[in-house]
Amino acid sequence: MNEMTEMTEMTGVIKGGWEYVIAAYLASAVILLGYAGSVVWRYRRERSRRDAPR
Amino acid sequence: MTALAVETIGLSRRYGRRWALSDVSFALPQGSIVMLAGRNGSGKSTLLRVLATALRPDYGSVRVAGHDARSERELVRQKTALLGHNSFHYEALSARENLAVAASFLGRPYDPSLLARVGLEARADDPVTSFSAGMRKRLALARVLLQDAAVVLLDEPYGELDPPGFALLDRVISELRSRARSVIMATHLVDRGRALCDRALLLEEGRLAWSGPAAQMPTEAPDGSAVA
Amino acid sequence: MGKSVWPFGLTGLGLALLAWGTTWGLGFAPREAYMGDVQRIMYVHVPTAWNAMLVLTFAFLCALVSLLRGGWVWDARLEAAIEAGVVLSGLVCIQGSIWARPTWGVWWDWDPRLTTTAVLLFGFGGILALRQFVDDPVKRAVWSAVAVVIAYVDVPLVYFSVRWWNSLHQVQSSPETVSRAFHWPLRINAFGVLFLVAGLLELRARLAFMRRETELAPPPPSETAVAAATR
Amino acid sequence: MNPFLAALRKDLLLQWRTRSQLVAVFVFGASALLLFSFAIGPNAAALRQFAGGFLWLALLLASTLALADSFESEMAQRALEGLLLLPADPRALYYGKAVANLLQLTLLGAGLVPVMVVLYDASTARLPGLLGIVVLGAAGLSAPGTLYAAMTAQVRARNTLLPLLLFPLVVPALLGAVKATSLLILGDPMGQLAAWTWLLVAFDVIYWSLCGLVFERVIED
Repeated sequence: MNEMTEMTEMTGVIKGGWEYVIAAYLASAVILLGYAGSVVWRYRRERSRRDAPR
Repeated sequence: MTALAVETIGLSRRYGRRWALSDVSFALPQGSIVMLAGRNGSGKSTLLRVLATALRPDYGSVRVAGHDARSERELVRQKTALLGHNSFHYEALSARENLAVAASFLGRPYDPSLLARVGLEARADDPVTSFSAGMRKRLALARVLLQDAAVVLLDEPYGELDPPGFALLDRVISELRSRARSVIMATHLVDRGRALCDRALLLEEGRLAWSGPAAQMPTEAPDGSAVA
Repeated sequence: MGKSVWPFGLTGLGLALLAWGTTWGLGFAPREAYMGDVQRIMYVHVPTAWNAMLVLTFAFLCALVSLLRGGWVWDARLEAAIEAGVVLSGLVCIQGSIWARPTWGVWWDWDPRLTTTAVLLFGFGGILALRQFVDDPVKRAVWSAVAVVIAYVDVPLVYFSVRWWNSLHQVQSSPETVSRAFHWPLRINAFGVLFLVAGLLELRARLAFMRRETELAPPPPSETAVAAATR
Repeated sequence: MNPFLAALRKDLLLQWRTRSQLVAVFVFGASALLLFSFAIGPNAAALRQFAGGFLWLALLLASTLALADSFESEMAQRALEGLLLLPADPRALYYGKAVANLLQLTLLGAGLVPVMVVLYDASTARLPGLLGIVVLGAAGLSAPGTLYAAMTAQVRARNTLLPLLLFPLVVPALLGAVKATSLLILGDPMGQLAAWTWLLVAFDVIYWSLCGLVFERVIED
C-alpha cells in the first residue's frame, strides 16, 4: 500500500479510496469496541472482587 | 471554662488504608506543659502535624489556640510553632539567612541573639548543608523561639542533641512555662518528660490510650512491655 | 454510585445507532461530488471529533466541581472522562490521518482542529500519567483536577495559534463541507458515539469509585458520634 | 515586609546561592543548540531559517531542568511547608518563585541568543525586540512551569512528568515565541509580529493569574 494512490489534482474526483474508508472504520471499530470491552471487563472484575467476601 | 490551648473531638487521620489517628479526643487548658508518649508509629508526629495545620484532619474537629484548624488555618498558624523531624530550612542558605527569611515572613526584625542562645553563633554564616543533625535541631529550635507562639509543638526535640543541648532544651521549656505558653512535646524520654511536664497523653496505634497527670502515666503495658 | 444497569443499555443503544449510521453512510449515502467515497470517512470522523470535545468539556466540569465542592463521585467521573477523552482524541487523530492520506497525499495535514486534538491527546495523556504516579488519593484528585482545568483553558489558545501558524501553508480545508443529503448518517452516528461513551463513562466512573473505596479505609466506628459533636 | 517581596528575596537569594546549577543548565541549552545544527548540517541558509525554532526548543528543554531544580530546594527538609506554617501566604510564595524563575529563564534565553547568532548566523537588527520576546516567552514557561514543578517535585517520576505535563500546555507560547523570533531574524514583510506578540501576552496573562489561583491547592496536605 506504499505506492501513492492514483490521485488527480486538488479539485478532481479521488478515484478508489475505498481501502482508506475501510481502514478508518476498522480502526474506529477496534478502538471503540476495544475500549468498551475493556471498561465492561474491568468493571465486572472489580464488581466480582468487591462482592466476594474479602 | 478556662481558655483551652488545644481541643480535639473524634480526630481521625488516615494514610491510605491505615488510620494514623482514629477518634482522638482530648482538651488541654492554656499554659499546660504536656508529654505526648507512645511507641514508634503510634501517631505522635501525625497528631502534632495536624495540630500545627501541616496536615488536615480527615474526621473530627480540632481547635488550637481558640481557632478551628480547618476553617481558620491562618490564625492557628500565627499562634503555633512546630519543631518537626525536618528542619524546615533551606539547605543552600546559611543559618543566619534562614532565620532572616523566616523573620521577613513573620514581619519581625531578625534577632541576632537567637543564634547565640542556641549556641550557633560561631557557624552563623555557614550553609545548613554543612550542619550536623544536632546543629540543625538547634537551628530549628531558634526558629521556634523566633515565632514566639502561644502553643509550641515539639516532635522528639531531644533527638540528636548533645548533653549541653538537653540542658538548653530544658531551659527553653521552663522559660515557656514561666511565660504561660502551652507546650506539647512528643518524646521517648519518659522520665525526663515526667519531670518537666504536668500532663501526659499516651497514644497506641493512633488511639488515645491514656491521659492525665504526667507523674501517673503507666510505664508498662499489661503484657509487661514498655508503653512508650 | 448506583448499581442499576442503565449504562449497559445506553452502550448497547449507542452501538446500535452506530451500526445503523455506518451502514447508511457506507451503503446508501450518495457519493460526494469531489472527494468520492473517501468522504464517507466523515460519518465516523466528525461524530468522534464532536464527542471527543464533549467528553473533555465534561472532564473540565467534573474537575471544577471536584475542586470546588469535592466528593469522590466527581473524582471518579473525572478519571473516567479523562480516560475516555484520551481514547476518543486518539481515535480522531487516527481517523484524520487516514482521511488526509488520499486527500492530501500526506499522513498529517496540520488542519487546526486536528492539530488541536493532537495537542489535547498529549495534554490529557500526560494527566492520565500523573494520576498513575500519585499514590495519595486526595492529592491525585486535586492535582489532576487542577491539571484538567489548566489544560482545558488552553484549548482556544492552541486552536488559534495553530490556525495562524498554519494559515500560510494551505487553504483552509474544512472536512465538514457537508451538504444536506449527508446529514442523517452523520447525526445518527453522533448520537451513537454519544450514548456509547455516556454509558462507558458511567461504568468507568463506578469502577473508579469502587477502587477508591478499597483504597481508602472506611470511616472510624465513632463517625456518627463525631458528626453529632462537631459544632 | 510585603509577603511577595519576602518570597522574591528568598528565591533570588536561593538562586544566587545555587547559581552553579544555572550555569550547568545554560551549558545544556548551548549544547542542545549545537546538536540541532548537526541535525540540519552545515547549510547556513537552512540553519538561519530554523534558528528561532531551535532557540526556543533549547530553552524549553533547559527550562524543565531549571524549574525542577527550583522546587527541589523547596521540598528538601520541607522548607516550603516551614514557610507555610509561619504563616506565609501561598500566593505570595507562588509569585515570588514564578518571578524568580522568569528572571532565570530570561537570563538563560538571553545567554543562548549569542550562541544562536554565532552557530546559525541568525543576527537581528531589532535586538530589543528579540529580548522582549525572550521575556514574554520565558514568562509563558515560568507560570505553568512553576506550578507543575511544585506538583511533580512531590512525586516519584518527577523528571518525566514535568515535561509531559508542561510541553503540550505551552504549545501556544512556543508557537508565538518561535514565530516572533523568526520574524525578527528573517524579516517581517507582512507585519505579523504584533499578532504573535499579542498571543504571547494573552497566554501569559491567562496563566499568570490562573496558576496563582490554584497554587495553594497544589501544595496543601
